[in-house]
Amino acid sequence: MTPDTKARGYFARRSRLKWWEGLPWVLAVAAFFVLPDYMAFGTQVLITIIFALSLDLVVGFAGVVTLGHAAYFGVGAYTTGMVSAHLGWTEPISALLLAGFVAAIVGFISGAVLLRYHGLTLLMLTLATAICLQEFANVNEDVTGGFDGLTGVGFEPLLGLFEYDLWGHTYYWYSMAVLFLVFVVVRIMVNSPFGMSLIGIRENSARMDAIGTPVYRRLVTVYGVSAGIAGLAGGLFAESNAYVTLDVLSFARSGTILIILILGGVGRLYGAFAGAVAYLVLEDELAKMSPEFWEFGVGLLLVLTVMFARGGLLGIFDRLRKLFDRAAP
Amino acid sequence: MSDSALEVIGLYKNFGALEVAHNIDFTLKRGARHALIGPNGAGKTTFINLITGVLTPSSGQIILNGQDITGLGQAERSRCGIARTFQINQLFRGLTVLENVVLAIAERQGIASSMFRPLSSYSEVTDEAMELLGNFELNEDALRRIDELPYGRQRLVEIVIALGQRPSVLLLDEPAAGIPSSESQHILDAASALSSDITVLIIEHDMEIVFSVADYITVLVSGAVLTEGKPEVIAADERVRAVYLGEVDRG
Amino acid sequence: MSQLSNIIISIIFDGLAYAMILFIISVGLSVTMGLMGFVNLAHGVFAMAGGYFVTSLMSVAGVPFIPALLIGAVGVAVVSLPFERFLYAPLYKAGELDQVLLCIGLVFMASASFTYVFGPDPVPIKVPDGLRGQVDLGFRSFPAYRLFMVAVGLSMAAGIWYGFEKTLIGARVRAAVDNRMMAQSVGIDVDRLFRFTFALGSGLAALGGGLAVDILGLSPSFAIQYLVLFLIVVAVGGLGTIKGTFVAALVLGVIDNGGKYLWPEGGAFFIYAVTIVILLLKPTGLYGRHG
Amino acid sequence: MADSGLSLVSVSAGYGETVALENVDLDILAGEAVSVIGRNGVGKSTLLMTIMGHTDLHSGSVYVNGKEITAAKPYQRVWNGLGLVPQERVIFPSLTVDENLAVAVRAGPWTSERVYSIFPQLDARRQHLGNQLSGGEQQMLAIGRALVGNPNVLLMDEPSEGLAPVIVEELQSVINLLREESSMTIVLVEQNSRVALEFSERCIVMNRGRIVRDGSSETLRQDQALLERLIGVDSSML
Repeated sequence: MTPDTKARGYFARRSRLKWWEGLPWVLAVAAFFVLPDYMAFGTQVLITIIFALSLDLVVGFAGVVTLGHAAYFGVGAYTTGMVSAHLGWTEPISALLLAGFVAAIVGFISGAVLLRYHGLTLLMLTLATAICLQEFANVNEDVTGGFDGLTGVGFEPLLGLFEYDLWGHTYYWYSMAVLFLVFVVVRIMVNSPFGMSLIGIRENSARMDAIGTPVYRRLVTVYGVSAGIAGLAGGLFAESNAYVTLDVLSFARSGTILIILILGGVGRLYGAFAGAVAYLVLEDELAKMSPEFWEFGVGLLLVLTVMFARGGLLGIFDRLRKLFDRAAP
Repeated sequence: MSDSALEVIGLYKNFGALEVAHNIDFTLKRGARHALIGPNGAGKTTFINLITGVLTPSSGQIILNGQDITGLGQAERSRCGIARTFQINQLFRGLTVLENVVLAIAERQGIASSMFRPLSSYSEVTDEAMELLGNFELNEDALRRIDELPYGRQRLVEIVIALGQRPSVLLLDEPAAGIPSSESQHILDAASALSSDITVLIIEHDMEIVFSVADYITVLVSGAVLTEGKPEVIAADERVRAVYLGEVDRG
Repeated sequence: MSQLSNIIISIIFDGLAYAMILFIISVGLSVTMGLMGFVNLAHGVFAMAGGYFVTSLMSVAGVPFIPALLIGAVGVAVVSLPFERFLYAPLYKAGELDQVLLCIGLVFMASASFTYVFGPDPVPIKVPDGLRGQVDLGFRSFPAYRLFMVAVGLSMAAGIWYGFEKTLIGARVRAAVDNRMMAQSVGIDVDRLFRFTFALGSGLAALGGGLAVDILGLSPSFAIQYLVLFLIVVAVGGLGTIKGTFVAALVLGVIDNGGKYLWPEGGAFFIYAVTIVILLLKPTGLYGRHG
Repeated sequence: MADSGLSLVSVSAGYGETVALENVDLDILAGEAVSVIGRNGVGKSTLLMTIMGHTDLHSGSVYVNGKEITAAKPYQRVWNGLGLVPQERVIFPSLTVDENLAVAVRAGPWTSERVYSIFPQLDARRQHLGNQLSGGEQQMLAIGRALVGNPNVLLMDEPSEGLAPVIVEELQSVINLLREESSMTIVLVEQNSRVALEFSERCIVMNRGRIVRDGSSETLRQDQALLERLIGVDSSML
């Protein structure tokens, strides 16, 4: 193959489906049969992956660091919860779409303001915005339930067919379907010219200005899309738990999802999968033994990742693979 | 359409009391190879920033191909046909050479905001990028990460990205800066080989480069145009000599 | 005295005491961030360490309050140095994301370690008898400890201001914040100066942490709980300015305190709302110069 | 190299991967004054920044008073006897005039008081902040700040740039005084060729990151055509 034809096929090769991309789905389906008692947990993992994917768009691809992404997760969760509890809007799919829509709107609006800032200022602003929302929800007790949480959330059977069963099987499949759709959309998006231009902004936004990219507009767009996806995750969270508390908007949630993404590997889509599974499984196992042990472990893992393994878990796999490639030519 | 590609009329720029551009009138003829020279602190960079829209002028007009672009932002002006290179490389360091160039081409073709079709389906973008890279004998390096290239070749990519914008006016800001003198001929050849459809404004200190590339020269001193003319006229101008020998009050 | 003015005085006074804690803890952070641009979310760990240092010295070794405070400050200052050298220094040139995550990791590890050693419950502190009860200032009486806190805070502020603005070493620090490269070109060893400032800032944080136990309480979650507050003070004040940190601590301290007093359910809203407004209008903070 | 003030041996340097100095050899005797001229962008400032340790050295070595400082950090170079008057002055804006000097003081004949005695204008503004000074005052302060470090080798980067003629003259007389009355080695980068050629017996001309001529100032002063070719806009290049 001449360099030219090789180069011409580059983007096609990059966006082509690889064999291993089927793995997460095979595993997710297998989990249903192998670990039927863990479906509620599995649902939380799937929801976390959706949330982490939404953050990856902003942090990993566009290179915008935020400490307040729980804002959009929380808006989604409260939207779904409140329409169910107050308006009797209990059809789950439309309530979920509404969550995504409202979160996207909030994302576009807040993004339009926040993304004019950079660096430490942006970090502080995203963080303060999310906490403000949380306090706002706390104060408006009559609609949000305040500190005690929003009760009376409940939904009709999915598509009118699938009742909620005790072990959360329905929601496992439902969340997997949502994740699948979100993933397909995100994957298409990052392989599109739009996705490429986000990476360009991450690598050098000054040059993007010079080549004619409306950088700000593009960032607001991806921020809004990302917020919408975070809202879907939040909506699913509210539906699967039938309960919403202030904690959906907390700084802890913003921080945790960032940690999950970093541990998995930023800017590579599957980092969200690897990070969410690894983090939640470890948390579940270790926290049972001792919460401090878990806390210390996560801390150490983060420090080590930042200092020695910038690519996260998937970055380590990459390096191992390169080692093997070199060992076996 | 008039025969001027870019016209600057009565351009002023102040930062508070500090005047960095003073009543600049400047015309870039279509197809010209025009050099902008001047001593340190003459305001060359400010002038470039005013033309490209990084800075907004305090007063004055900038007209590109007959269209008033004074009120437009940097990205909009770029889409109107002004491209620039940077004195210090501004590349997408983590990406391949091909991706660096594709970014500019995709933006120009107006497909960069398209979200739901894969980039690979726009074969015309890659084709154009490879053709451009081929013109500069960079096609073999297309899939290498840009920061693996020697600096001199990175400097060429800096120009190729700007060409990917298919500009009508190209501003080259010290294209040979930072590369060993043994390699600067490459850059000069690249600059000389540019299509005559492109109007070129080159900012350069090195007189040999200026004289070998430019057919017209503007001398900027203290934010104002000292004089302009053909190279032989500039070379013979006493005031220009004085400026370069440092014998003029530049206060 | 009317009920209203009494309340206003209480709010301002308590806010002042709170602001002093914020200032003492945050001021070192402001200077080190101004010098290195490192987003140090883990600064509160040093304050927490100071708190535990002091309470342990008092309860285990029977050291009196004031000496315990001083020993704690010096101890934490010394302990902070290897942290700077081995954990922070490698990331000075990294992006904010890496810095933030490193710090969150450190905060988690610290929180877990302190829980392991000291247990999860809040640790009490026994302040000297002379600092308990109320002190009558003529027009009304105030809690003695808070009065002490304000007095210490103001004198610390004066001392820090003097050290920063009037001494040679202070001038060197300001020179380095102004322009690192030029500071080196006049013979200042900026790295050593930075380590010194870092240790001093950690020591001050420890002192503030020790002083804060009686007002804010102390538990292993202290660093997590106040993770963002100190950073907010610094961001609102502007990096590398003592004056900015002081004003920001006052504004945020009094507002936070007043908000929580007047509107207990939603009071925390104000401090963040004010932060947002100030940063939207002045992205580099009230007195900041850096971008 | 007992009486060598400053020497560079096949030095190549730049910022990051860029090359701004190529294979520069330079030997200046202790107490000697040298001027450096050349068009802008040819590496004059980079030369001084490389001597100070602010660039990335690609190869070669640097010595001050016979002592190798190639690997030394900038502040260690100051301790070894270098002093810099940087381009565009770079006064510390939030320090007073007094403090700008105080942070740079190292033991020796030059004290703040002595600086004030040669720049009476500064004396009157001791308590003003650096950013409240005029351009000329800032330049005086920049020179004073370098002097109180009592350097053996003083590097000056275009001290007359952007200043009014009367101030330039005042500064020139002080610089000439320094050259005559002290044992300092002085390297003066200067855009004004007349000033440069009058300042020292020896003049270095740079082009494209290299030293293209190193020799007597007098010859250059006599040979206008050569001077034009080296630093001016020369028609013979056409």
